[in-house]
Amino acid sequence: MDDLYREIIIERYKTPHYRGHLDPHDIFFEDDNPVCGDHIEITVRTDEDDRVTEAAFDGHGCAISQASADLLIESIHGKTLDEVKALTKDDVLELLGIELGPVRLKCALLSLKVLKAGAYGLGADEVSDELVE
Amino acid sequence: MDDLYREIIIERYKTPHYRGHLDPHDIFFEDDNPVCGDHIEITVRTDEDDRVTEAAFDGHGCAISQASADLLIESIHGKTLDEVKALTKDDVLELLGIELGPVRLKCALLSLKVLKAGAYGLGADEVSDELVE
Amino acid sequence: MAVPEKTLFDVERVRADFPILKREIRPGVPLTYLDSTATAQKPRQVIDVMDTFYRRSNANIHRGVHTLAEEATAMYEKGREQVASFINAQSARQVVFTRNTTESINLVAYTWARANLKSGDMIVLTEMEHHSNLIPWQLLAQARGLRLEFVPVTDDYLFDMDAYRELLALEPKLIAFTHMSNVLGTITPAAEIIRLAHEAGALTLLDGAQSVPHLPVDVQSLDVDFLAFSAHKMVGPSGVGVLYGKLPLLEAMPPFLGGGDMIKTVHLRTFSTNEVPYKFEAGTPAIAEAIGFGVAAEYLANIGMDAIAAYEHEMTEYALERLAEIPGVTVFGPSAEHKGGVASFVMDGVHPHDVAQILDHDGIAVRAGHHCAQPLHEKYGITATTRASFYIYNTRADVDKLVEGIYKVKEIFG
Amino acid sequence: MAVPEKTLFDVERVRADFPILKREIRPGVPLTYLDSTATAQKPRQVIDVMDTFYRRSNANIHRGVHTLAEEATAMYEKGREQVASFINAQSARQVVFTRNTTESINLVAYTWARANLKSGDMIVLTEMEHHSNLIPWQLLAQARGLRLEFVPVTDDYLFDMDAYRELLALEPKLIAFTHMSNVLGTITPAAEIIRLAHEAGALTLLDGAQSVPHLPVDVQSLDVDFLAFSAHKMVGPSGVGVLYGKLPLLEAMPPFLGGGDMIKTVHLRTFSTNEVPYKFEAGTPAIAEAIGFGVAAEYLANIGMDAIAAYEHEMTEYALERLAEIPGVTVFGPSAEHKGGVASFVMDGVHPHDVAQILDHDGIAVRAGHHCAQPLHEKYGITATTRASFYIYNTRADVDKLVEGIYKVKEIFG
Ligand SMILES: Cc1ncc(COP(=O)(O)O)c(C=O)c1O
Ligand SMILES: Cc1ncc(COP(=O)(O)O)c(C=O)c1O
Repeated sequence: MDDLYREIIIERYKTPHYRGHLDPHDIFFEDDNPVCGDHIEITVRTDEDDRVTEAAFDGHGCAISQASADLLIESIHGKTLDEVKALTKDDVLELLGIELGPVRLKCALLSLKVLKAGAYGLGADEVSDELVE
Repeated sequence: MDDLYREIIIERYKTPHYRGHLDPHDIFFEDDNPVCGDHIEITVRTDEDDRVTEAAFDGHGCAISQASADLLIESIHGKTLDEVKALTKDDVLELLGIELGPVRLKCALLSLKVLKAGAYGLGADEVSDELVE
Repeated sequence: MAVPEKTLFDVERVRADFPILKREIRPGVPLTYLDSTATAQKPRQVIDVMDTFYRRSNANIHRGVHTLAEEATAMYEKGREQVASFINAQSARQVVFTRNTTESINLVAYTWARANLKSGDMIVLTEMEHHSNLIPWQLLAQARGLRLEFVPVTDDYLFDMDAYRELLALEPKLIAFTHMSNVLGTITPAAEIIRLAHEAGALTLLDGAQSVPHLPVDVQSLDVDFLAFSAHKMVGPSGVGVLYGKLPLLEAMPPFLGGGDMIKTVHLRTFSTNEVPYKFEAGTPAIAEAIGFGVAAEYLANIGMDAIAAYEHEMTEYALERLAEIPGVTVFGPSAEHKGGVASFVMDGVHPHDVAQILDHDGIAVRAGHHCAQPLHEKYGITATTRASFYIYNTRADVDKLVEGIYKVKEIFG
Repeated sequence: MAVPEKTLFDVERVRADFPILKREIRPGVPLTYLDSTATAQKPRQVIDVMDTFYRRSNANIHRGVHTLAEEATAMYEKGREQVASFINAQSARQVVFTRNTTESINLVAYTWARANLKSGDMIVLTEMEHHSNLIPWQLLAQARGLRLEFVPVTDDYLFDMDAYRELLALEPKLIAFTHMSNVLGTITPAAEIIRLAHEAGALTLLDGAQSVPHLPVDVQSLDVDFLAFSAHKMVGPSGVGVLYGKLPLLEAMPPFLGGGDMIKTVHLRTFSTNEVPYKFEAGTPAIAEAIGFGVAAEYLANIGMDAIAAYEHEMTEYALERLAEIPGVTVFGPSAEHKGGVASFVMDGVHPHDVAQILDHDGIAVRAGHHCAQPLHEKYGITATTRASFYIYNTRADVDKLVEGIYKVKEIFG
C-alpha cells in the first residue's frame, strides 16, 4: 500500500501545515475539479523582489488534492514568482512520491494549476490544463 | 448459373407475354421499389363473378421484377379475386423457381404487392410489405 | 453461509463466459468488478459474434445484393428482432437503433417534443435523473420556453407518489423518468406512474438504462410510450442503444438526422422519409454492435430476467447488511426491496476518490464521483459518493472483498 | 503484364491481414470484394484490438479511478490522437467522435448552422452529394427558410468551377461539398474550393467519407473548417465517425445532444458545458470502436496514404481501360486522373441488380442501386448503376474477374 498512499499524504491530508487564508495577500486564486468537487484556493504574500514570503491554501477534496496542495505551498516559500511559474507536473509528483493515473493526476495538479494561474495573474476563464503540462 | 437465372426468367424479361395496359379495366394499381427504381403497374378485367378475364402489366426494372410480373399475370387468368387475394410469396417463388435473398425478394414480390393492393382496392398510402408476407 | 445462487442459475458457469474476470489487475491481484452500473462486462458469446462478423460477413447493410451484404443485413435485423423480443415489443419495427440511452432520449426531445410541445407546456422529471434524462429537457426548455418540474425523492429515497399526483393535476405533456436510479438503486413503480400519466393525458418516456439490464421490462404490460436503453450496460457492446416507441408515435414523428437509409426518394430540394424504424437510422449504423446487442439480449434472456433480478436482490440484501456493519459508512438509497444492485456510500473523513483508489489497489473496481447525477448529490449536500454495483457475474465473495477493502481504507486513514 | 504493386507496398502482405479475404462465398468460390466504397473490410489488427479490449480492459471511460477505467480512457483518447494525427489536426481536441459521417454533418447543421444562419442565408452544395450531405441541409433549409444552391457537375463529370465562382458572388454562408463522389469517383479540388470560399467569406464543410480513406487529407493545408468521415470506410469498425472542426468554431458552437460527459456542472434547471471535444460527446461513446478506429488510422498511415492513392490510381486506370473494351458498358465518371477507385456503370439491356446478382454468383461483391445519390442518378436519367470499387487489398486480378463476370452477364442476357 505504501506505493499508493505514502504516510506523508495521509498525514498532510489529516493535519495540513499550510491550511488557511492570508489577509492581506498579493495573490489570490481558486478553482475546482468538477469531476470530484475538489476545491482549492490559494493566497500568497510576496516581497519587493517577487519572492514568496508566506503562502496558504484552503479547500476540500480528496487526500491527493489536499496533501499535494499542502506540500506544494510548503515548497514555494522563498521562491520567486518566476520560479513558481516554472513549476511543473513533475515537481508535484516528486513531492507526492507516488504514481498516479490520469484521473487522480488532475486531483494532484489542481493546486499547481491554481497557484500558477495566480502567479500569472490570469482571469477565471483563462485557466487550462495546459498550465500544468 | 441455372439455379440463379433460369431460362424462363431471361426469356420473359426479354419478351414478356403480358406486357401492356388494358383500357378499360376494372382494377388498376401501380407502385415502385424505391431501392432500385423498379416500377410495376397492373390492369385487370374481371367478369360478373369477379373472375379475372384479362390482365396485363407494364413497368421497368430488373429481370426478376419484370419476369415475375409476367409470370404472375399469366397465372391469375381465370382466378377469382378472392383467389388472387390469397396468393402468397411462395406462389411467386414457385413461378420463378429460384431462391432469392431479401433484397431481390422485394423485386420478385413487387408485382404481387401491386396486384393484391389492386384486388383489395387499397389507396396508394395503404400498401405495405405485409400484403406479401 | 447458505449459497442460494445455484437455485437461480449457475453463477460459476456465467463467470466462465466472461474472459475479463480472469484478468489480474496486477500480478497476483484478480479483478473484482463492481462497476457494472457504469458498464457491464461482455461474455465471449457477444465478443465472438462481432469478431466473426468482421472475419466472415462484414458488409454494409440494406440495398446490397451480394452475399455478404445479405448476410450482414440479416444479422443486423436479427439483432433488432432479438432486442425487440427481449422487451416484448409487438414489432421489431418499434426498435430504433441509436448510439446509447442518451441519444435515444435526445431523439425524442428533438423530434416528438419539438413537434408537439409549445411554450408554457410542462415536462415532469424526477430529482434522481441521470444527466442524460435531464440535459436534453433543459436544452429543449430553453429553446422552447417549456416548464420543467421535478418529482422529489422521499426521505426513504423513493419516488414521491403524492407529489407526482399534484404535478399531474397541472396537466404536463410528458413524464420522463428513470426506472432505476444509478445512484440510489431506487426502482420506480413505472407501471403505476405510466397509468396515472395516461389518465392525466401525458405521454411517458422511461429511462431504462439501469432497469432493462437488471429487471424484466415488458413494454406492453408497462404500456410505456418511449423506452431508452443502452447495450453496453446489458453485457452488449459499446456504441449501440435503443429507442423503443409506440408505432403511431414513431410514425408521426418528424425525422431527426438526415442522410442515407432514412429516405425513400430524394431530389435536390426535397425528400420523402423511409418507414419506421429506418426513418431514424441515418447513415451507416453500428452494424457489428447491433449484432452483438442481439446476442447480449439473448444471453440475458437465456439466464432469465426473473432469475437475474432475484439473484441481484439477494446480493443487494447481503451487501446492505454487510455495509451497515461498518462504522462511519453511510449508504444512500432505499431498503433492498425497492432497490437494484447498487450501493452508493460515503465514509466519514475519506473522500470517495481515495476510497476507490485504495480499493483498486486490491483489484476492486468501484466508481467514485457524482455518477452523472449532480443534482441528486447536491440534494444530499455532497459532491461525490463511492458506488459498488452488482451484476450476474458477481458473488457474495465479491461483497466480502469490498467490505474487507473498506476496512483497509479505514485503517489507512486511521 | 507489369506488376507495379510491389513498388508501392506489398499487396499480398496487406491481403494476409484481412481474414475475410479467405472467405468462400460458396464452396470453391472465393470472395472478390469490390464494395469498399460502401464499407471497407477490416484487418486483424483492428479486429484484435477491439477483441482484446473487451477481454482485458473494458470499462466506461472518464472519471473512473479504477485500473480498467484508466486503461479504457487512455485507449479511447489514444484513438483520438491517432485519428487526429492521421488528418494532421493541430490538436486531438478538434476530433469529435460521432457515429458516422452522417451524424457529423448533422451535428454541424444542428449546432453551428442553427446558431449562425438565418432566413434567406444561402448554403452551396454540389449535384453529386451523398444524401448524407444533402438531407441535413434540406431539413435545415425547411426549418429556417434557407436557400440551397448546387454547383453542377460538368459534362466531364467534374466540379464546375465557373458555376461555383458565380454562386460565391451571391455570398453564401457555407459550402458543404464532397471531396470524392461515391458514384463518379470525382475528386474535387478541395483546397481551391476552400480558398475561394474563404475569400468570399463562407465557411466550408468537407464530406471526407470517401477521401479520407483513399487520399492524403491534411486539414491544415486544406484549411478546411469542418471535415466529416467514417471509420468503417477506412478499415475501421462500424459505429464511429469523426467531426473535425477548427477550434474556435467548435468552442463557439452550442451543444448538440445533452447528457453525461458533455457537462461541467449540472443543477436541476441549468448546466454548463464541458470543454471541446467532450461538449459534443454525450453519453457513453463508442469506446471499443474509437480504439479500433485509431488502430485503423495507424494501419493506413503505416502503408502510407500517398502509396495507397497511387496504387488505387493505377488500378482505376486499369479498370477503366478494361471496362472500356466491353461493348454495351457505359462507365459514369471522369478520366482516371480526376477519379478515385470507383467504377459505376450501366449495361445495355440489363438492370444493375441483375448484374450484381450474377456477379455475386461468382463471388464478386459489387453494389447496385442509387448509392445514396438519387439526384445525381436523376441527372443522368437513370435509377441505378452497378458500382465496383477498389481498396488496398484489391488487385488487377480482381479487375480481371470483374470483367470476366460482366462478359458472363452479357452471355446470359444474350
Ligand atoms: C461521399 C459520402 N458521404 C457520406 C457517406 C455517409 O457515410 P456514413 O453512412 O458512414 O454516415 C458516404 C457513404 O456511403 C459517402 O460515400
Ligand atoms: C439511469 C441512467 N440513465 C442514462 C444513462 C446514460 O446511458 P448512456 O451513457 O449509455 O447513454 C445511464 C448510464 O450511466 C444511467 O445509469
